[in-house]
Amino acid sequence: MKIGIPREIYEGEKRVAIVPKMATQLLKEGHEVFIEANAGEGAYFTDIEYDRIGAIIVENAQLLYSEVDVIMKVQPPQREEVEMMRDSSIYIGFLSSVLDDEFLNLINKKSITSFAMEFIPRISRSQSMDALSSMASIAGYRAVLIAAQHLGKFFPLMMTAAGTIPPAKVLVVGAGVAGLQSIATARRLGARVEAFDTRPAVREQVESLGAQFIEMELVADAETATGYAKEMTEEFMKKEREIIGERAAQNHVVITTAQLIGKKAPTLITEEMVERMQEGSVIIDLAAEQGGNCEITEPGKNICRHGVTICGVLNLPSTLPIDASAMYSRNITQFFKHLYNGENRKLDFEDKITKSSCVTHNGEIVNDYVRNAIRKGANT
Amino acid sequence: MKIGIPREIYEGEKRVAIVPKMATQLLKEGHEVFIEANAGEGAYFTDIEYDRIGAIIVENAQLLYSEVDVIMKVQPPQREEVEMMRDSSIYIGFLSSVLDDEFLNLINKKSITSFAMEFIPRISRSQSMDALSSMASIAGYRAVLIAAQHLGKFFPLMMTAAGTIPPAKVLVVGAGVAGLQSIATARRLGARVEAFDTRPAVREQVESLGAQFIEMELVADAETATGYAKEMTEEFMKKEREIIGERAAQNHVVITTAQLIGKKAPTLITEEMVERMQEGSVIIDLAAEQGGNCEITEPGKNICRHGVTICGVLNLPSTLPIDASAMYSRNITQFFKHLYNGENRKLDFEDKITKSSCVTHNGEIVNDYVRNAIRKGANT
Amino acid sequence: MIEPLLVSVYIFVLAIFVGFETITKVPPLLHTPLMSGTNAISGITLVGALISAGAGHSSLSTVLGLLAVIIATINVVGGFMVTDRMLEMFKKGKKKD
Amino acid sequence: MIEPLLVSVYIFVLAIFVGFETITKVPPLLHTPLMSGTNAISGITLVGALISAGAGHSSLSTVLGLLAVIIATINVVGGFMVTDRMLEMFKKGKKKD
Amino acid sequence: MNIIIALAYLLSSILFILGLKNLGSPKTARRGNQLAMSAMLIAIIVTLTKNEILDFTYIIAGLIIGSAIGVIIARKIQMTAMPQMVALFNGLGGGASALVALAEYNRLTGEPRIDVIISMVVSLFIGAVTFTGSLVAFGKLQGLIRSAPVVFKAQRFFNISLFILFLIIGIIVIINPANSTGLLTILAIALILGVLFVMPIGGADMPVVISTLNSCSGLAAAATGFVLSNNILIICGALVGASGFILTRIMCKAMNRSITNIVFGSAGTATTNNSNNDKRKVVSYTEEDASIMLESAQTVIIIPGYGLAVAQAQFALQELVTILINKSINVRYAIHPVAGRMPGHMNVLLAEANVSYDLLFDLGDINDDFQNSDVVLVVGANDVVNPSARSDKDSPLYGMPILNADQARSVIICKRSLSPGYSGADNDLFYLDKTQMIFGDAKESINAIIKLLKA
Amino acid sequence: MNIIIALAYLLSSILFILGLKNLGSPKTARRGNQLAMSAMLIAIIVTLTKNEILDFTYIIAGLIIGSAIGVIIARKIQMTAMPQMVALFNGLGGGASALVALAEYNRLTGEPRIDVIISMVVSLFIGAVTFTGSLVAFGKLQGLIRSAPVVFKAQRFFNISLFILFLIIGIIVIINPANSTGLLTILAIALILGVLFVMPIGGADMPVVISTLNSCSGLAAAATGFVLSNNILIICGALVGASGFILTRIMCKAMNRSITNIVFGSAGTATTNNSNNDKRKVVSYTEEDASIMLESAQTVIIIPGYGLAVAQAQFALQELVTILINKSINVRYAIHPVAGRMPGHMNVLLAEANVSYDLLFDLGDINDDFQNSDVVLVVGANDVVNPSARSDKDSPLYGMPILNADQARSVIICKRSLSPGYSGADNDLFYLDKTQMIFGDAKESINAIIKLLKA
Ligand SMILES: NC(=O)c1ccc[n+]([C@@H]2O[C@H](COP(=O)([O-])OP(=O)(O)OC[C@H]3O[C@@H](n4cnc5c(N)ncnc54)[C@H](OP(=O)(O)O)[C@@H]3O)[C@@H](O)[C@H]2O)c1
Ligand SMILES: NC(=O)c1ccc[n+]([C@@H]2O[C@H](COP(=O)([O-])OP(=O)(O)OC[C@H]3O[C@@H](n4cnc5c(N)ncnc54)[C@H](OP(=O)(O)O)[C@@H]3O)[C@@H](O)[C@H]2O)c1
Ligand SMILES: NC(=O)c1ccc[n+]([C@@H]2O[C@H](COP(=O)([O-])OP(=O)(O)OC[C@H]3O[C@@H](n4cnc5c(N)ncnc54)[C@H](O)[C@@H]3O)[C@@H](O)[C@H]2O)c1
Ligand SMILES: NC(=O)c1ccc[n+]([C@@H]2O[C@H](COP(=O)([O-])OP(=O)(O)OC[C@H]3O[C@@H](n4cnc5c(N)ncnc54)[C@H](O)[C@@H]3O)[C@@H](O)[C@H]2O)c1
Repeated sequence: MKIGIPREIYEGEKRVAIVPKMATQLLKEGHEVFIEANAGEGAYFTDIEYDRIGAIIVENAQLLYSEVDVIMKVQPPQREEVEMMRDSSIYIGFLSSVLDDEFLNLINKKSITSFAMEFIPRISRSQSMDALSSMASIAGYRAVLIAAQHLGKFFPLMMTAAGTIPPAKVLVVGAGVAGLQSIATARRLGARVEAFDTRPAVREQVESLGAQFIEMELVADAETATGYAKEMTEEFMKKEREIIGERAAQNHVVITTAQLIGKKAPTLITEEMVERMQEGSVIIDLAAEQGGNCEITEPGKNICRHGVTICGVLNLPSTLPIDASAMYSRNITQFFKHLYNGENRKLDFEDKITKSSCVTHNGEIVNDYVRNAIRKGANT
Repeated sequence: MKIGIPREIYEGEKRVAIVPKMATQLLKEGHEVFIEANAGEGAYFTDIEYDRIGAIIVENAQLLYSEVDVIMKVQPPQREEVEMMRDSSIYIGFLSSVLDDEFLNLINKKSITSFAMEFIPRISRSQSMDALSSMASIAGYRAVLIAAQHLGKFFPLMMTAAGTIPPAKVLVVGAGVAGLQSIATARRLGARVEAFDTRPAVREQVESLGAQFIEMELVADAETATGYAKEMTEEFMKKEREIIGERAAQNHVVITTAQLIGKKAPTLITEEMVERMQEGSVIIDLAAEQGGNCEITEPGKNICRHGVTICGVLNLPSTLPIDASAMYSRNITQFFKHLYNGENRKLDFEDKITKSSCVTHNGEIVNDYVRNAIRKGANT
Repeated sequence: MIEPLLVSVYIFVLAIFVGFETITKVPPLLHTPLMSGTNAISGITLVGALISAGAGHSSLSTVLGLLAVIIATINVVGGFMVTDRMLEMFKKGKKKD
Repeated sequence: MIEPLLVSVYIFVLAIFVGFETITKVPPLLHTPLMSGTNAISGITLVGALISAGAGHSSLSTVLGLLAVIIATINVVGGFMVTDRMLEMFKKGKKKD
Repeated sequence: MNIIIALAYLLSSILFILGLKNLGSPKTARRGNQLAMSAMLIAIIVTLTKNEILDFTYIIAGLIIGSAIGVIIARKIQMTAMPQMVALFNGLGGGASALVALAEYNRLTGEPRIDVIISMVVSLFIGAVTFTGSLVAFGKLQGLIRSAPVVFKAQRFFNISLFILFLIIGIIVIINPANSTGLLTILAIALILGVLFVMPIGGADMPVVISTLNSCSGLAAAATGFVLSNNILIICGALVGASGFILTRIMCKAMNRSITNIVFGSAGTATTNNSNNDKRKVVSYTEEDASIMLESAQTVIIIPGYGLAVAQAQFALQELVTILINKSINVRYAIHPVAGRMPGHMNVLLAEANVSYDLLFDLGDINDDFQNSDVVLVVGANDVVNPSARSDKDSPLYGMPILNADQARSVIICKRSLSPGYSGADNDLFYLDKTQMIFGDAKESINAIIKLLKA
Repeated sequence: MNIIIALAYLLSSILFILGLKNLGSPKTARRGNQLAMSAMLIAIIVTLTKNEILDFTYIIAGLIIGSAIGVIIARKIQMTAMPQMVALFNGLGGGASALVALAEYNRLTGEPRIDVIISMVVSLFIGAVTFTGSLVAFGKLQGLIRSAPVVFKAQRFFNISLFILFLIIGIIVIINPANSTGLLTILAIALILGVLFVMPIGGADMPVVISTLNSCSGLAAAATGFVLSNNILIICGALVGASGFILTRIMCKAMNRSITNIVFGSAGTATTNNSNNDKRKVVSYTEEDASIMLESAQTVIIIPGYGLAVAQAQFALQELVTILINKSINVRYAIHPVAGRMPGHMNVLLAEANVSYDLLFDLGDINDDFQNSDVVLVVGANDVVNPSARSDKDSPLYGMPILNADQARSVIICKRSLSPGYSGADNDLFYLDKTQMIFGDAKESINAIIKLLKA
């Protein structure tokens, strides 16, 4: 097939959907790869490199979109991008954040077959396609570096002739993929780390990384069948905030990663809790995109309140463009190979991965989850 | 004695010479501590804290200077600051960068007894006063964080479902205090580290931190009696640049710390060498203050040339203000205690530390090194 | 006439001690060879059989002795050889190169 | 009349083996107590002295035997007691609480 | 002359002791066996020169016939049939002792010394029990007899009764040595007891039984020594008896069972149907086996998993690796992309333990090397080595690439139990013949292996 | 009756063996000694009931006098005087053997058996050598004789000549047992040889000498056993002879010297002035001592230094700490502010080994606790524990705060040599009496200690 990689136009996005190494793989499988000029620039992949391995450099997006069968992207397509797509072409990339009625109508009108990376189910054999995990992992790593940059203290313990500097204390709330990576990175840097999560299974994982798990009565069925966290009762949340507030005042860095799939992130840190924290402390809110776990987070901004720096970080993976592109492009390549692996490169809707991840096909919404959500939206 | 801590007016300086903990110590010894309002702000020490322990908050600098016997500062005093000092008062802090004829005349006119932290000799018993070491140590740590922030790659090796990400490779040139700390921090973060230095003794130290030492014919007497590096011959430098150039092209991050006491930093990286480095690489030039180890470093700026980011970092210790202040203030307190420890708090010029560190006393230059340098400067 | 017995008992007891002390920690892979080896050693009863067979008293004794010699010899010869084969294999596995 | 000697030799050899095998790894702190303890054990010669002293033959033998009994007894009694004292001290250091 | 014989016997005894000592350690075992061989040779030659021997015809014939059979069996036998061979030989040894006792009984003249008669009865009894017991063990191992425990009701009671009967008749014979019927009855009882003793024991426990019988045959030989007043028989017999006892204990410990449990476990409890059925069998090995496996390997691949993190065994593991590398063994880590619970989990862990990156290989780079590696050491990993991911469409792991641990020559797995990993899927790898399971916390297991490798 | 005696002797022998075995391990040593005591008691009582004994007067008198003296000495003696006590007792044991030999010789009637006479000569000779040798050792240790080696020219030659003389006279006596002058000459030679044997050996090597003589006194007892055809003497004598030999070897190894080197080191080489002068002495201990020290401590403080980094011993060290903590020993790390070669060097290292921060204490926080700690373990540190920093104005370290390792009850130092640290200053700590130096790479030393603690 003809695969096209447009340059990402989303602001600040430095990743590219396919890096030269993966382009080579696709070419080997008999596909053609078209790439927009300078698409890899943000991640330091030059056109020369793509050219060398046999990809075709296309001067501008218009030309690219009109040429190819499959579009692979990182950020969900913006309206103008969808408009450039050919009828009945295929889109693969992140998608969920733009999925509204209007958008769906638009792509269904063009009969575009679209796949959302977010909807790939979390089963064992799909792990190599799981871009949420790989990107979360980057976010977790980056979060600690940002925290270390903003904190006016050493992370590690230092016993020196100029006095003993105690280690920074880091609290990680939400020990999913990103949270665990934050724990690991902060521990690498020598910080004391404690962590909290609502899912009981996480305790052992947190401890396996050498961090302390914060005690609280956990909820047995805090996990959905797919491994994501469920929404908690307000009573539970109140108790949780109490405990977090108390712990946050003892720590220098708080990294929050709590997310609920498809929902606004739970508010775990109120302004009053921020006030109680030590001057010079830092909060990294990885849930900023979903509204933030901290009440006063301003997505995309670093603000300073009550002596505490609160970073509403957005799109962290893009700040590690080289490796983020490498990982994402491996995910998407594996995914694509899985989708169109048959003799005649036909989709198999019997397959769980294909079925769950496909959003529209032949002008229709084929994804149950999206259909339900849209219907619900229409009803209210 | 009456000790005064002015607010640092040097741009970007966030440290404070005495933190509350050390102020307490001085008070216990029977001194009075005066501190300018908001002096600790940059390092998150509030006036309230100082007040609580019994220090006296003084509204403005003018008032402070006129009140006290001893001025403790971080950055060397600017002209206006000297002018505010009382006659025959005492100055303790960094000094060497402002020591020119004019400045010396100025303070000698006022008969100010001045001590330079930089001139404290590096002997065993002075280690707790050694601010160069403690600040270098912070710079080394910070340098790695900055590198990690600018590098579009993970530092650690990651074997994940989205592919194996090889570890970042870090080259540290100059393994003094800052260099060793960089090695340690980069290793903590999981990078592969190699290092180079001209002093043979360093090899074992580099290896004791788990980094590789780069082979090159070393020079036996590369070290002065005080442990600093000597200047090398041009022939040696050529060979060194060759080797560093070759290694730099293999590494993702280069951190240079090579300094020669009292001289311009040696040029170790030329523009041609930068060109040969990989796109996306990062150079952190810790010698930027002394002109930089990299030819194209622009002190105080991050520039991007040939796909390589070159950070001419300045005053890194100030970016870790809390701990930097804590360490510096411990250094200066120990130093002060040493200087004025006798019954009648008199200076003992027999003592090696006092003798080496005192620049002016009773209206005269008492430091041999400075006197020689000034005389030489006058001659040429 | 009890003396010789007592001496034998002394020797027996001391030998038991030696036996207890010599074998202390044997890795499982050596269990079978060691068993086989000690089994061959216990074929020392062959010495007794030789004396019986060679005593030349009654013919019944001699026949019994002969039988004893045969099976004890099988035990000794076979036992040692088999042990050696096992240990040889073990050695080889160790130094293949 | 060589037999008893041979039996003694057997017993001697076996006991030597037992002696070799029992002491294998002794930490230096135990060297002195162990030496002292075995020294007391070697005071077993007291048994010989008793026989000599009690044989009641010539008076010279008896005197020699008496002397032997005295010094062997000192060896045995003193040796065991001193060893015990040493070991007791050692124990105490171990469990001071 | 007598002195020389006695001294030669003494020399032989010393060589036997040294041989036995050497047999106990892997490095010297072969030399030990050879020492024992020469000791035996000396003992035989000395015996032949003894003036007690009057007629050499039968002796020579016996020696030749016996040697021939022994050599043929030893040569022909397959390595896998070793255990039954040992059982067979052992039976013969016991039989020989019994026969010598009978022959000596037959030779008795006048009023025999009571100690001789006692020794004779003991020798006969133990020898005969060893004989039939070993033969049954042989039969079970060779597949001639049902390997499963054969038990009948009240067997324990019956055995004890028989044993008491033996004691009674024994006393009668000792009191009246001329009572040859008594002696033959004892023989019969012993033969039956030997069978009854081993029949109820399952095939898996046979090694312990053989070891016990081996110890017995040593005692029988010692008893024969008492009969003949022959020191070398006494010494060797005692040596074998004692060391066999120790070995039995060691083996029981290795199997995590007590000897009484094995011997009396099923006997007399015919109701319990000991479940030695053909279900999938897991063999639990010890750290000692693992250490020997690792030490004799040329290439070792280590697969760490989530359990490594839980046990925090990374430091111990790396220490082990260093030791192996110092023994010039080629050791590498194979890191599965999803081992652990977060991307790069293993990397964090191993970085903590300062493992050189050069030792880490990812799935793609190392998966073809498993088939050429001697040992794979799996530490707390499970799903990532589960072969069902390859073929079993119903497995939750189906389709996930796995590390081909099952292709290595042998596999050592350190985990606490047979419980499944994250996916909940059962793992066939555990049940392979070439797999050695070492149960227990990974850190403790690895530390134990380290200790053994350093010893 | 005889049977009972023989069996009692046998029991006593078994108890002696068990006692000896238990004496070899720290945990059971005391019980071992008690077992040996009861064995001795049994042996004595049995002997007294023997019908060989005709007259009890002297025996009772001897036992009472001997016991009284023994008890008094054992009670009064100071702990520090233990080595010379052992030497003294040992000499008495040897002397007793010699006396018994003389007494038995005196008792000889008719043509004695050759083996008895041989045994007698051996017993007399060894006993007498042990006697004077031990007394000289006692004298040296007690300070009655110059502790330094006393050597005269051609001493070795003289010793050998004397020994040959003994052999010749010995053969003469054996051939003609009636030659009592010969026997007395042998006695004289032996007494002289004992003196000559020990005189040339320096005080520091005395323990090895005593151990050797102890082994000899065992052999003398065994020889006495041959004289009296008494099995328990033979067994105990052989036990002591063999175990004494092994102990001597162990001690030589611990002192890193060979026995020949000690015995013949200075003898006959009167020219060399063996430098046992009063220079500062360093005692090199083994990892075994360290492990015992650590195990019996309640509080341990660990001081890491630059050598820890060089040896990369942080993982091993932390393993050791974990083991000690598991034995409920209070273990802390004392981190000197400038340990290593960069600020926080130790922190980086220990963080690598995942040492909990709670275990780390800086100088100010822990320096007062040293005086209350049982053991300080210094691993590759030097300058930071150098007491000269406190008082010696000429030391390059003067004025630097140091960790008060020297105030602890005992100090174990792991480093490779006596060479100085960064500052180049010599370290008095190494020469303290309470300091145990363990030379070698820190990682290897620590690993060895770990192995011992786990054993
Ligand atoms: N890497 C990721 O990003 C990620 C994220 C989420 C899920 N996963 C999933 O996690 C699994 C990872 O596979 P894996 O092989 O690493 O782990 P695993 O399949 O979960 O198996 C770990 C094994 O370690 C053993 N264990 C636990 N504690 C132990 C201890 N103290 N000592 C010894 N053994 C111990 C357990 O067995 P015992 O209880 O018998 O000891 C368990 O079977 C995969 O299924 C993967 O899909 C991975
Ligand atoms: N921390 C800092 O910022 C800094 C910076 C520069 C200088 N310094 C100076 O460095 C010194 C630090 O004191 P320190 O006690 O840590 O170190 P040190 O005084 O330099 O002593 C280290 C000792 O470690 C031993 N060693 C080396 N390799 C070893 C190995 N593989 N195994 C066992 N031992 C080994 C050496 O003795 P052997 O050779 O006998 O084994 C050496 O004496 C101070 O004098 C300090 O002033 C510190
Ligand atoms: N195929 C696989 O096996 C696979 C792949 C990836 C992830 N997973 C599993 O899925 C889980 C979720 O991963 P994720 O990172 O995508 O989750 P996420 O980003 O949706 O959420 C982050 C974390 O926040 C936690 N959280 C939610 N509400 C919270 C609250 N009120 N307080 C505290 N914490 C709260 C969640 O439990 C979760 O651990 C992971 O733990 C992982 O084990 C499995
Ligand atoms: N009292 C003490 O014991 C004490 C205290 C602090 C530092 N020191 C010693 O002093 C040394 C110097 O420390 P510093 O960090 O202040 O040094 P620095 O900042 O002056 O120089 C940094 C490093 O650059 C190196 N360098 C100089 N020219 C070079 C070249 N051409 N190429 C490569 N490297 C070059 C130097 O050797 C030095 O290691 C340290 O290594 C330390 O051991 C001793």
